[in-house]
Amino acid sequence: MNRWLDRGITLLLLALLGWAGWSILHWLLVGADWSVVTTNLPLYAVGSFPADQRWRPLLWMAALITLTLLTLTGPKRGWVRRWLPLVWIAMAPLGLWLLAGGLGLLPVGTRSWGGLTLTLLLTGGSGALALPLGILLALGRRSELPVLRWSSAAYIELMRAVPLIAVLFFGQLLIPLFLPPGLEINRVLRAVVAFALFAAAYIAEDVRGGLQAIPPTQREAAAVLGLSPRQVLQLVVLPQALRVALPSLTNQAVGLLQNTSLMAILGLVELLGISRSLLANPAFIGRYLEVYLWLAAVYWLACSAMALLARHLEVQLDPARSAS
Amino acid sequence: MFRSSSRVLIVALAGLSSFLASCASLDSAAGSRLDLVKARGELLCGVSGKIPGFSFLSPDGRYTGLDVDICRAMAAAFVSDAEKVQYRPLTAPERFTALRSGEIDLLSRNTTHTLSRDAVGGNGLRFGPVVFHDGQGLMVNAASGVRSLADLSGKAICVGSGTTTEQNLNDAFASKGLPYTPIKYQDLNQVVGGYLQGRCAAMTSDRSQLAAARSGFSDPQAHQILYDRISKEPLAPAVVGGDQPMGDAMTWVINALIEAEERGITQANVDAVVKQAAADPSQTALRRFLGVDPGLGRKLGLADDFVVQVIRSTGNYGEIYNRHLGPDSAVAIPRGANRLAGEGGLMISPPFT
Amino acid sequence: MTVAIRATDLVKSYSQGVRALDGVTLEVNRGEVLVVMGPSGSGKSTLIRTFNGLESLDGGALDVLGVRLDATHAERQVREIRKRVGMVFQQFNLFPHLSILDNITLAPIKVQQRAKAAAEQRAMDLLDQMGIREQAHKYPAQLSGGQQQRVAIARALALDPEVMLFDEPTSALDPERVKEVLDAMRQLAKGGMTMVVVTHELGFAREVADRVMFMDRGQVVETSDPETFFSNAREERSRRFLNQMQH
Amino acid sequence: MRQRRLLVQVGVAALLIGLLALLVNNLAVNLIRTGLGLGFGWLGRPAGFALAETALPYAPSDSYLWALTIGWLNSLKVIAAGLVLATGLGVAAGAARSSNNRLLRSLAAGYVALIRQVPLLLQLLFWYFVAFLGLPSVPIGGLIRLSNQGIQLLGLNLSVEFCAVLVGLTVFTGASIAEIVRGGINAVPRGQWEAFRSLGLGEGLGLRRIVLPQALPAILPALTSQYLNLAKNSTLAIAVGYADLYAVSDTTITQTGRAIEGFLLLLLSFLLLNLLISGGMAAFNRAVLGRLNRSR
Repeated sequence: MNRWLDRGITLLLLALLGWAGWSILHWLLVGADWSVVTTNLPLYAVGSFPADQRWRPLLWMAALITLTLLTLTGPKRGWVRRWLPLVWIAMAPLGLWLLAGGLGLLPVGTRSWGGLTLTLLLTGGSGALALPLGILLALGRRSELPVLRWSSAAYIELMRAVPLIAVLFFGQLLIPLFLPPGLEINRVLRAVVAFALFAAAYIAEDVRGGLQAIPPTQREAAAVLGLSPRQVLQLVVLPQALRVALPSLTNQAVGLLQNTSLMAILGLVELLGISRSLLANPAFIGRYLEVYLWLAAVYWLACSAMALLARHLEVQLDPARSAS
Repeated sequence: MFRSSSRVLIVALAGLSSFLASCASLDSAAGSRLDLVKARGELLCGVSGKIPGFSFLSPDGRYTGLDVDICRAMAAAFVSDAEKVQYRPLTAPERFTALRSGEIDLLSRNTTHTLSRDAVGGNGLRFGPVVFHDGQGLMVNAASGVRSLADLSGKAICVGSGTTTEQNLNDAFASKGLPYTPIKYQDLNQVVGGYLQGRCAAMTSDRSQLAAARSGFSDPQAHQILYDRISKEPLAPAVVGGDQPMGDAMTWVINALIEAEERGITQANVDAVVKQAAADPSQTALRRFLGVDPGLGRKLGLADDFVVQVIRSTGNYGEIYNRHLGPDSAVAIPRGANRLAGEGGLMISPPFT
Repeated sequence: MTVAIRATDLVKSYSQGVRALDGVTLEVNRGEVLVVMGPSGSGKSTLIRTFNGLESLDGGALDVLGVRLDATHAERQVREIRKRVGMVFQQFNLFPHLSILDNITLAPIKVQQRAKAAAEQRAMDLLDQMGIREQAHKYPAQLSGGQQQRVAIARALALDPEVMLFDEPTSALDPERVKEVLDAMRQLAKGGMTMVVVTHELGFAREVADRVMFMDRGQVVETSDPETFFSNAREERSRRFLNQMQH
Repeated sequence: MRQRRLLVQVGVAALLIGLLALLVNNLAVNLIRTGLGLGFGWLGRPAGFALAETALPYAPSDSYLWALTIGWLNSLKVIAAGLVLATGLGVAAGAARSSNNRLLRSLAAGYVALIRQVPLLLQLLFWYFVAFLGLPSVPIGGLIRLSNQGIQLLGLNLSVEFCAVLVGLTVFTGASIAEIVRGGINAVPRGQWEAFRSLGLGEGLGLRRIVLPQALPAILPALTSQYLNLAKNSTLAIAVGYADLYAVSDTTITQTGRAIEGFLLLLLSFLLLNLLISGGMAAFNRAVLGRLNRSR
């Protein structure tokens, strides 16, 4: 490329950036009215959780943030590193206990869950369900048994053909029609199940890609050592396949977090839903830009933190690194 | 190679199906929803959550508004505790499915009582007495010069989708042969947004909602609600049709709120009135109403003193109205047709005998 | 005799401070064939890649056909040189999605704005010259390595370059294919083309080269005529290298 | 061994069928209980609601079926335009990421990093309520007119709802496509860059004629799934008042109470849409790969 053209583009871009930067800064400092954000901070965080119990979801989120920072800074002490994965796994039951109550805490119904807490819970819950289901579907799709193969493939392809919002609509409004009368599945749980059923199909394809990347010689090598087919799968094939699939699984996880916002259309008061409720308060009508920017920042941070954590995990699992 | 995985799959499937295996049959549907609510000790109440004055989230995280107080009155009557309500924010399109699927026990969400929603051949709901007489109107920018429906010919009009509002709008314009462009949003909040940003020449909704929305504008005087009323909108709570115990209980809780106002029984004086009625055997009607003389509540499957429970928690209809829509509230709407029948309005309760 | 390429004190370092070129100075005359030899990693490929600007310089200066290249040269000079200097790579680098004919005519049509018919005519002549005329409408993957490399030579020649650079043109070939490529290069040399050739083919160097330059660790160890170099190299390092190559 | 395999399969099949039967039974019971049957007769009844955008003539007195068709066409319109624009934006941004200009490169990287970490729904709401409804009324030249009522472009009249959905989908999908294009470009051997440079071809020309065509086989499958994503994501149009298929289905389901039937129709329409897109891409893929295979 011509050097003058290059300089011209640079100058033009700089001018544009400068102008945009100045206008944004001016608006941020002078034009914007941030009261819609500042007055309602607890609501964004925990939704309509009873005011005297708000410390519970807040505590959970604080623990999550601490754990994220701790993991990312890469503690030097061996025992901390050994315990980190266990602590991460323990976060899920801890969160459920803190939110739902019981065992000494005042019970709080899922209908009071909301805001960022609900967003994180939906993401974590559906991810935890979708991963094993996705792995099963991937294995099913590569099975030698035609019935298994066809049914897995049919499920995966059907799910991948449907818009997520239709699946969620199904989960919220039609699942009750398929259940025996009297059997009620909790609304949040239904959302989690619908998300998991949807995400599993995508995860299955990522895992299948990982499985395909493992050369057949690996299986043969493991089999001649006398390992049973299950052991070959569990000890040799799956660990490698999952590591190969990890980057795309990360994308799925971030996608899952973002897509929880769709529940706002269906009336769940997660982060975006609670914001739309707040915008109905006469005091805050019309403050879209402030609210949306604030939400974008929160989502951006949460998604970036998740991506960083996953990158961290990739490095941890890299065989070249663990060998050294 | 993956025989082991197939075994895992089978186990998983078996688990799932056993979970669902409580095979459905028609018999299990016999009980009333009211019994279910009482057994559960909690009412699942569908609200909008996004309508100023009727139901929205206040900064302390609680739902408030007229629709919400109806839920609380029901809970006070059904399970003797107005706080035992789980609110379920619903969008307009999903509200009836939520009711039908058992997701909620009772719908208190600015819902207009219409024939097709009521009839067995339609949505098959059972509506309670009207809790708010509304009518659909149009709001325009005062400076726009629009004074009647005809001035809006060919213009864009912001409307909430999937509601009677949308159908009424169509009926009003079609009957006059006027063309228009509907810009449909999911909830009132967005309708207001579209209108304020100038997407539409007018926004349409129930006049109460127009007034509520306008009260939040930075310059309320700049907007005018047109004289044309394009529909009547009696808003009422609803339950699934064919469930008489539930429907009756709902109906008479609302009636009790109105009756209490007629009798001047308020949240503040209800305990005193009960004491006075208990001491005065000549007040037979009052004693029946308050359950001092037992019998009425039991006929509904409720506690005999359900009226007292309700008034203690929410006050009478007039108090509820004033709290959320009265002159001192954030959303001031003149009471108009919602005054008691004796005062020139439409609110009246059948006798408690 | 005029000078085609003059290099003065060329310096090129990679990260970690490794010097690929460490003060290289040389001249290539017009019509001359210079063969560059040396162990792998000695900097010979880097050197000829600086001649057409594929590698940038950290120090020193180049004069290629009267155009100056140094650490701060502009893109325009590089473009100018590339139109007049052809290059053949070890891995052929044919464009797999274009037919043989399109591979050859792309640059003449797009860079030199030649008419399509004329460019194709010239391409067919070159293919003829390379002995692979009948392959014109095939795709690179359908050809043997030797044929592909001859297409690459034809592609470079289609721009009528004044200098040709060869970067180990036979290293990626099966032994039985080496000869056909070397024959094409021999013919080119006979026609008076100025050539700089990085190669390990001792026979070719002995027969075709006007001068042989030996490099090691980014430096020019010695430059001699082939006779002297192969029978009586001055430097110990050259002799050791030749010893290894011959046994 | 063989018998056992057969047994396992029969078992799985029986389980699946049993599960399905159970669900259908429950559905039937629930439908009877609530007094609703299954049927599609309502499709012929007048819809009774108006639509803001109609590709073909439509009046509220037309049938539900016709209303749904109009919605489907509206979806198709925004999807088709989105595919074209997102591809353009994605390729440009992906190519910019291997540009020599550092500022351009980091701008493209910033665009991708920002857009991919924020939910599409939020972005759509932003484009509609903040960007497009905030537009002042300005004519640009005689050919383009911007206002928050709509955008007139060379006689083409676009509603702001359409524009917001289109821009939102384009910007969001473009970022994903940029990543795919960048990956594809990186997969092309460095030797190809050197070869076209040594022939004196410029960067732009080389990228267009040499690198991108070779990156295509690696790009196409991922591109197809992005296209499908765009099509599926177009259903979020409901959040900004664009009358797409999902929005019309939603209104229809509310008015008729026919949730199951409406949902089935929605499913079928999307299966059809998917087949259209993946079929088209498969044909394109075959054409491209065919050319490359001939060359191999």
